[in-house]
Amino acid sequence: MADTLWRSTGRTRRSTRTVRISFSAVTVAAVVLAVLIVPPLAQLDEQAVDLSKKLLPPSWEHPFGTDDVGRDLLLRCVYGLRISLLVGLVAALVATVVGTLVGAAAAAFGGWTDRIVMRLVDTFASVPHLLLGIFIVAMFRPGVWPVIASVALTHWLSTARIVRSEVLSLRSRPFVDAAISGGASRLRLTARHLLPSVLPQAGLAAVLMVPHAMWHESALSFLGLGLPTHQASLGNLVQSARSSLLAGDWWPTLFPGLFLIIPTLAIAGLAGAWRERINPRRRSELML
Amino acid sequence: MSTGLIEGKTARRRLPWGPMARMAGRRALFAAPVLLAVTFGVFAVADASPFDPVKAYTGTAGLTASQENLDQIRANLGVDQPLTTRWWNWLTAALTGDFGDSSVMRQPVADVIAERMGWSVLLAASAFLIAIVLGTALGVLAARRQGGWLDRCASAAAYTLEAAPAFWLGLLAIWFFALELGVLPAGGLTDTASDVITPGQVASHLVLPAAVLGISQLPWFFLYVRQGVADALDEDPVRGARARGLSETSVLLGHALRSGMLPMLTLIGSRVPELITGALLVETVFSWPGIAAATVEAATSVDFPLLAALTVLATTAVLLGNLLSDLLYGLADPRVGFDG
Amino acid sequence: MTRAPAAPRTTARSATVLELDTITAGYDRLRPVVREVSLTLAPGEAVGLLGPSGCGKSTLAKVAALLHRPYAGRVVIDGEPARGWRHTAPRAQRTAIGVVFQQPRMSADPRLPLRDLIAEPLRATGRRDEVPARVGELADTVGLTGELLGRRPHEVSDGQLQRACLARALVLRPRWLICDEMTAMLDASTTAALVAVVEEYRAAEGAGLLAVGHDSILLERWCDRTVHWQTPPTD
Amino acid sequence: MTAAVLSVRDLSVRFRMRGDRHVAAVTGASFDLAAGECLALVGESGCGKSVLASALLGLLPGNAQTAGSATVDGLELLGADERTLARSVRGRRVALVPQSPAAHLTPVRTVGAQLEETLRALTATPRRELRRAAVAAAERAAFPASHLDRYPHELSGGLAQRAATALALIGDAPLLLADEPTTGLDRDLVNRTVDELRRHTDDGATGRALLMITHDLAAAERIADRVAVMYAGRIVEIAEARTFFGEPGPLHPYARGLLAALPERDFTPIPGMPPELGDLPDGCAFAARCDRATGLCATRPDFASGLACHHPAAVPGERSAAHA
Amino acid sequence: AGCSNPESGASGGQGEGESAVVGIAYEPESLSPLLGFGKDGNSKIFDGLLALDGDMALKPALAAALPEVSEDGLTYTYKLRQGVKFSDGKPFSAKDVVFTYRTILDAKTNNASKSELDAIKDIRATGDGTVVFTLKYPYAPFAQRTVLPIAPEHIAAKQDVNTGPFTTKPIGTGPYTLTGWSKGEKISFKANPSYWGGEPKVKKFTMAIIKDDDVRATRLRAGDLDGAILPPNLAEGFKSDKAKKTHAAKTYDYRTVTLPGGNKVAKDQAVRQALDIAVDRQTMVDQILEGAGKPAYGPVPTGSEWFTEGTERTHDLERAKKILDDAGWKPGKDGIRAKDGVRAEFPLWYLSGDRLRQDHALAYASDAKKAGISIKTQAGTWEVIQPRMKTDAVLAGGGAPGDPDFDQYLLLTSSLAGDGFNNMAWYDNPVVDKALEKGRESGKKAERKAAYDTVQRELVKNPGYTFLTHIDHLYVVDDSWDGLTTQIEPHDHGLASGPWWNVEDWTPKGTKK
Ligand SMILES: Nc1ncnc2c1ncn2[C@@H]1O[C@H](COP(=O)(O)OP(=O)(O)OP(=O)(O)O)[C@@H](O)[C@H]1O
Ligand SMILES: Nc1ncnc2c1ncn2[C@@H]1O[C@H](COP(=O)(O)OP(=O)(O)OP(=O)(O)O)[C@@H](O)[C@H]1O
Ligand SMILES: [Mg+2]
Ligand SMILES: [Mg+2]
Repeated sequence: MADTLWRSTGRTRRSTRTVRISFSAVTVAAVVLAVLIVPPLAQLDEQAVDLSKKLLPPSWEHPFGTDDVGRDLLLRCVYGLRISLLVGLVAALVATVVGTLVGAAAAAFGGWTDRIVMRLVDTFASVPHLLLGIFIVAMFRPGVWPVIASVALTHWLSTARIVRSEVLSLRSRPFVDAAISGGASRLRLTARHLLPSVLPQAGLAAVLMVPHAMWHESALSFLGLGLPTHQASLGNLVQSARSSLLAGDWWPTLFPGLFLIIPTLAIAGLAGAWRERINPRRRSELML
Repeated sequence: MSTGLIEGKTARRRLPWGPMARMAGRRALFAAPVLLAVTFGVFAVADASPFDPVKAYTGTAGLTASQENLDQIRANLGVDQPLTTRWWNWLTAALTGDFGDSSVMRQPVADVIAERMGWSVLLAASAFLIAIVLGTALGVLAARRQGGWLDRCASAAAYTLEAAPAFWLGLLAIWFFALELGVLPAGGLTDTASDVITPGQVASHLVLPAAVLGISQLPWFFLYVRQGVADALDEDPVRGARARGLSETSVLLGHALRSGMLPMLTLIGSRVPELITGALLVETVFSWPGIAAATVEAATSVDFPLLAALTVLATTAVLLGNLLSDLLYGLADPRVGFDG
Repeated sequence: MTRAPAAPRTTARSATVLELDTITAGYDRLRPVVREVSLTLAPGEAVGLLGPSGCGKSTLAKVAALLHRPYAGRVVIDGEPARGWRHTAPRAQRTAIGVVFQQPRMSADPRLPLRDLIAEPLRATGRRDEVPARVGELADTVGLTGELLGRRPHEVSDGQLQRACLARALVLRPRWLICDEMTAMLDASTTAALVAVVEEYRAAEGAGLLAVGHDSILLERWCDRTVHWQTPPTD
Repeated sequence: MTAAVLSVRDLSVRFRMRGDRHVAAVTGASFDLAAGECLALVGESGCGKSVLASALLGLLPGNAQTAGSATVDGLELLGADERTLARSVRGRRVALVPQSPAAHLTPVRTVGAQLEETLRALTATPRRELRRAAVAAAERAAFPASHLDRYPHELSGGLAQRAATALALIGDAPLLLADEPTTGLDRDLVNRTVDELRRHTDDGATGRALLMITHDLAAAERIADRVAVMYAGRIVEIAEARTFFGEPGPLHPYARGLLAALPERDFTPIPGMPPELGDLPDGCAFAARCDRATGLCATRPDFASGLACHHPAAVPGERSAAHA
Repeated sequence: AGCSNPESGASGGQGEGESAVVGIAYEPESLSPLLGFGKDGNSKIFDGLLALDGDMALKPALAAALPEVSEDGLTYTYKLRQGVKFSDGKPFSAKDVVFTYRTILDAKTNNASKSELDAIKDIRATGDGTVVFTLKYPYAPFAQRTVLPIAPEHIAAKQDVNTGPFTTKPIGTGPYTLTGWSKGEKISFKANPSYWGGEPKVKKFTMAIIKDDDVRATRLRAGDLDGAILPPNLAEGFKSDKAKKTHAAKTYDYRTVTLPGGNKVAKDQAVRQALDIAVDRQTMVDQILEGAGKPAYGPVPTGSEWFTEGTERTHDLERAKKILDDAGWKPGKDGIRAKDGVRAEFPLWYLSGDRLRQDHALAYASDAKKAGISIKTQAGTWEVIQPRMKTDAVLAGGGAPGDPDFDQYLLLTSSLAGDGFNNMAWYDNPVVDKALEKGRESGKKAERKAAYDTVQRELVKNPGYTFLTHIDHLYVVDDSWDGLTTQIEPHDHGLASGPWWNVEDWTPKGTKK
């Protein structure tokens, strides 16, 4: 059949797809490398203030320019990424895992278990996030872990609800009957058949949580309760660049902003590829 | 071919009012313990927090005030009593309709709420509407051409928006629309110099804050609709609908969106807390005289009566939002039912 | 008791029957689909159930498999009345009955390759070590060749999926087998092949069979006796 | 012979699989379907019948590739863009009764709603009349009107089948593809349904044709004009229904085996198993299972006079040419 | 208004310049003088017995003349202005004055600044036109305290002083009446037509409350505001705007680092002296304040009549190092000094969210590092900082104009160490204590000057605080009025601060209409 003229039916763009997966993977790898290796190796002081070098535009000496007290922005971005990624990833992970487990458990058991668990979730959700965050952070010394705790503890609720309702909808599918009759326990049913189906939903929540957590941290800082504002975190950097931007200096905003967004997009890209792999039908292509 | 006999039986399926009412009733019953728990929780957490109501009450004057003076004020405010007493007093008073006086606003809490609640609801509701409608529309369009330019731009923008603090968006919006274009007012409920509140003024002042708040809520709706619709488009029911010769619009809206919007419906309920958080920031940036902006102040100044009232409001909003989304969900997906 | 005995059971132990006793079941208490139906299945016996479409055969089959709680009546499995349904039924009772569902597309988890689909009950009951041998053996029996086993349900034809579903039903060596229109969408040759598979299994294990279907010729040829649904369909 | 409603030439479909392999689901299928004609397509499970139908509607999954041509009313279906397919082919020129009907209904909408929607899309029924028209359409396929407001998961297998048939009949398409339209139906309903399909084919003033994919040979015998037998992705025989089911019977050994497997006949399966479509032999694909196979069968027989076999059961020439 | 925004045409009916909208960062907790509102004068709605003029000199307001002070400094007698009416039409009289002071001093009143009136023993009205204050002890700056606004007894007395409606809807004798207070959004005023000083020319005056600096700057630029207070870096952006003028108000507002007596390193006199000269104050003024400020050498700004000439310190890193060397603080491997096993390091806290303090703290730490002292900056809210003030350094701010006693007493008296935010450094210097007491009690200007000179010289020898800068408050205002001036301002930006301290005296430029 070598001479047959084959037409493809699907709109596949395999080449760009591979390019994008590798782009995402390389970005993520580069970011991880940068935040893990550069700071300890460089041994530079990202806090070093030099008032005489205030707000210098990007140059060879300071590729990202300097901020309003003359600190090197490249260094601060790298250090900031380190802290922000820690906050973002850990908070997103914890929130997603907790949310998924609670939501799946509530739906898998159903009945009163479901009702009571979900009312507990409501109770938690009722206290405005920032408020809960404020209290959690206020009760401990300002630092990274209280911030992570406050973000994680307030953000698993959406995930829980989404997972729950998806599982509820899946619960009555005929293949669940088949699993039950095959001897699957509730746990096994949930873990093997229901959870994998909702993982893309939970995964999306997790990816969205990463940038959200990073900015939530800076919102807390803005209220005086997060990380100290002189400490380099991406949220802090973007936050404190606002007035420079109004004064017409773009670099203190641009670079931290890119540092915040590019890893997020890369993570989203990888998550998209992963979703495609685990989705039984999706074969079109990788999305962001 | 059809017989009159059959037609008699074809009365349309009615909405399942019974199960819906039962679910609403169950939720109402649950609301009381939830409210009790939440208010007590807030009292307890606020009490354990290092914030000092007296210091907040006295403001800068308190910084130089003598200890004796401060102690006197503490006693006057009644914040030297134990936590449970305060909560109990508040609760019993609240049940008789007396919500106490706000120490931050220096006004009865009922007045504070009466004056501000409406504006917050207006802002939040318009924003939510924007987020849901725009998010859904964009999500469907993006899912239709997965990997197309619209999809890529919108998705990248969504992740970027999720990373952009609401302060920032607000400031950018003010800068662009009020400063560069000069088309929309930069803040406040009415023009700063005007004392009367006219619907026209409110409408033009609402545009920016509602848009900013709406857009900051958009990514979740957009991405979940996009993912839901994209998944549904790959499944057999859509294949079936296509085979029947339905138009692309019907396939997208009537089938892919109908099956794919279920997570989005859930979001309606579960994004309410985020909406409140967002409203809090947006109200601050736009000097919007709503009630959300008072939340942080009430919290950091441990203004118990106001804090408790705000919590009750927030809880009610969350419970209602969740009830609404569960009802919609049950209606949209008959397999879920009204069990929660 | 997670494993069915390998040797055929003797009818001497009269307790070893699958009994449906005046079952009333359905989806609306006021208008049950199945009304007071009784049916007894002796070990090693093959019973065909014939009835018009929509009369409630599948519902009854689900009741018998402990997957649907009836409004009234009882199900007795091997002398033990069923006390729970679905997850609340003891695992031993659930797995004593193998079910081939009417619609293979709907009853297969879309994300499991056929190999895992067949192996799933073994894994769920903690008999992982048997997986390679048993899956290979069953796949051969039902006629699923190597490469197909690695495909997911949407990548195979409905008939191929139905074969996998039959293999799944047999994998735990159930004492009772319920086949709900197992051959409805299969061609004659495949039908004959799969019926042969079931018969071979029954001969080896002495299992009882409830075969639901419409094809009276087939059921009569296949089963020891056929039961005709008495009540007219509900609508 | 009237002008062909459907004309298929050298239609092939293959699926790209992991590791650069291909599954040749349909290979070189050619046949015509005249107006008013009903062709029954039979074959062992997995031989490519449903894929052939999907290809005609442009509903193949993304990893599929097609070759050859298929025209309906002079319109080329293969390679037509999505827009043409959606606007003027599906439902309007070619209608489909899908094989797993329950899976092809949108689970969150009632059957009635989906019927009405299809009516609105394909016919000029005014809004007020929709319900009545939906009831009528349901009635055609013996779908009880009282079940119109049910959701797909609340239907029995047979009801879902009837719903799918009702949906496919709405558009009055010149070509109707019915993929196992009788599964889950009792004998009365089977007869009623196939009669309805037949009537649908005969009624058309402009000429309609029916391609019925079925395993139910009794139903095929009841309505089919001709029978096509498919094996391992290829059409191996096309014969008049009369001679196929009666005397002298099918010519291809495979088709004979298929008939012999019927419960009312020998009830014995054809020995062996069909070859893997990803790895077809060069010669006749059936040779391994064929008791008449000789060394000649190592080369692929050409499809001529409605048959592709080196050793047919009878001389093909004795039968009238079966295909157009 | 000078609004360029077409939308704000709705201000309606007012001629050019007759309405003004200004953006401020602080919002009063309450508008009741009884709870502390306007205690430093310029409350717009109210008048005090006295008022401060542009040069911070006292002038009569509701009093007809400056008070008569008795020889022993214990009795102050005020003759009241006649014919003054509250804006509700009711006359003002001595009993309103007596009511106001007595209510403030009442224990049930939640007024946190009542200790400022600590000296009062009694107040009474003699006849309708005179009030007499008797003091417990001689208190030289007392007259300054009587700028606090007078509330109408006929309204305020009928209500709960802490929560009554008067706290949000006050009535006074001042140049403006309140037309609305939308908390968090704006406070609006209307000219009082029957004001005893004549009806103000600016008929409508609105203070928009915008806490965020960037938003305020943006709204000012958008034409939404006619004027606003801005931090130096944002005010800089309006330099080129011809239609706007930047007013820099001289202040007593200083930024200082406390060197707490409870910290082993910070209490060391050599360390203190070294830090005092190691800091580069001028660079801070130039870079952090964009030139809008002055180096600070003590609480009293250079240029004030109370400033002690010759106490200026110049930046001299070498000498700082030498002082440390001499005192035995030897540099270690990493450049950080140590003495007797004690490393020269301590934490420095600043109020989180306060940009100016953060930058001061960072610059201070970086200067200190050059001298071999490691200072670790940390941020927190006052709740976090306050319990640590005994041992940790804090970047503090303060400063009250008027009498030098006002902040020096609270800042330096050893007996006030650890009392709230008074004497945050736990400064303990008997010489200073004595001088402060003297300055507070003496009625003679020369004697007081000598006393405060002593204090300032002691601060050179033993600088328990490193004073860094005095900050100019910057206000950018549309150039459409005449008569804009600024007062010397305190640390807090009350409603009274800014060019609008005397908005009642503004006249629209070129009265066009
Ligand atoms: N989940 C459900 N909810 C409500 N009604 C249902 C549900 N499942 C089935 N039914 C209804 O119950 C009746 C019996 O269904 P059942 O599937 O048992 O029929 P059946 O005898 O198997 O028919 P068939 O031969 O067509 O498969 C039908 O009228 C069907 O519509
Ligand atoms: N998406 C796919 N990817 C790979 N192979 C596929 C895919 N879909 C179908 N096939 C293969 O193509 C062949 C033809 O499938 P098809 O569904 O047409 O069979 P069929 O003749 O309709 O069989 P049945 O009678 O069982 O429905 C089968 O062997 C199947 O495994
Ligand atoms: Mg059935
Ligand atoms: Mg098929």
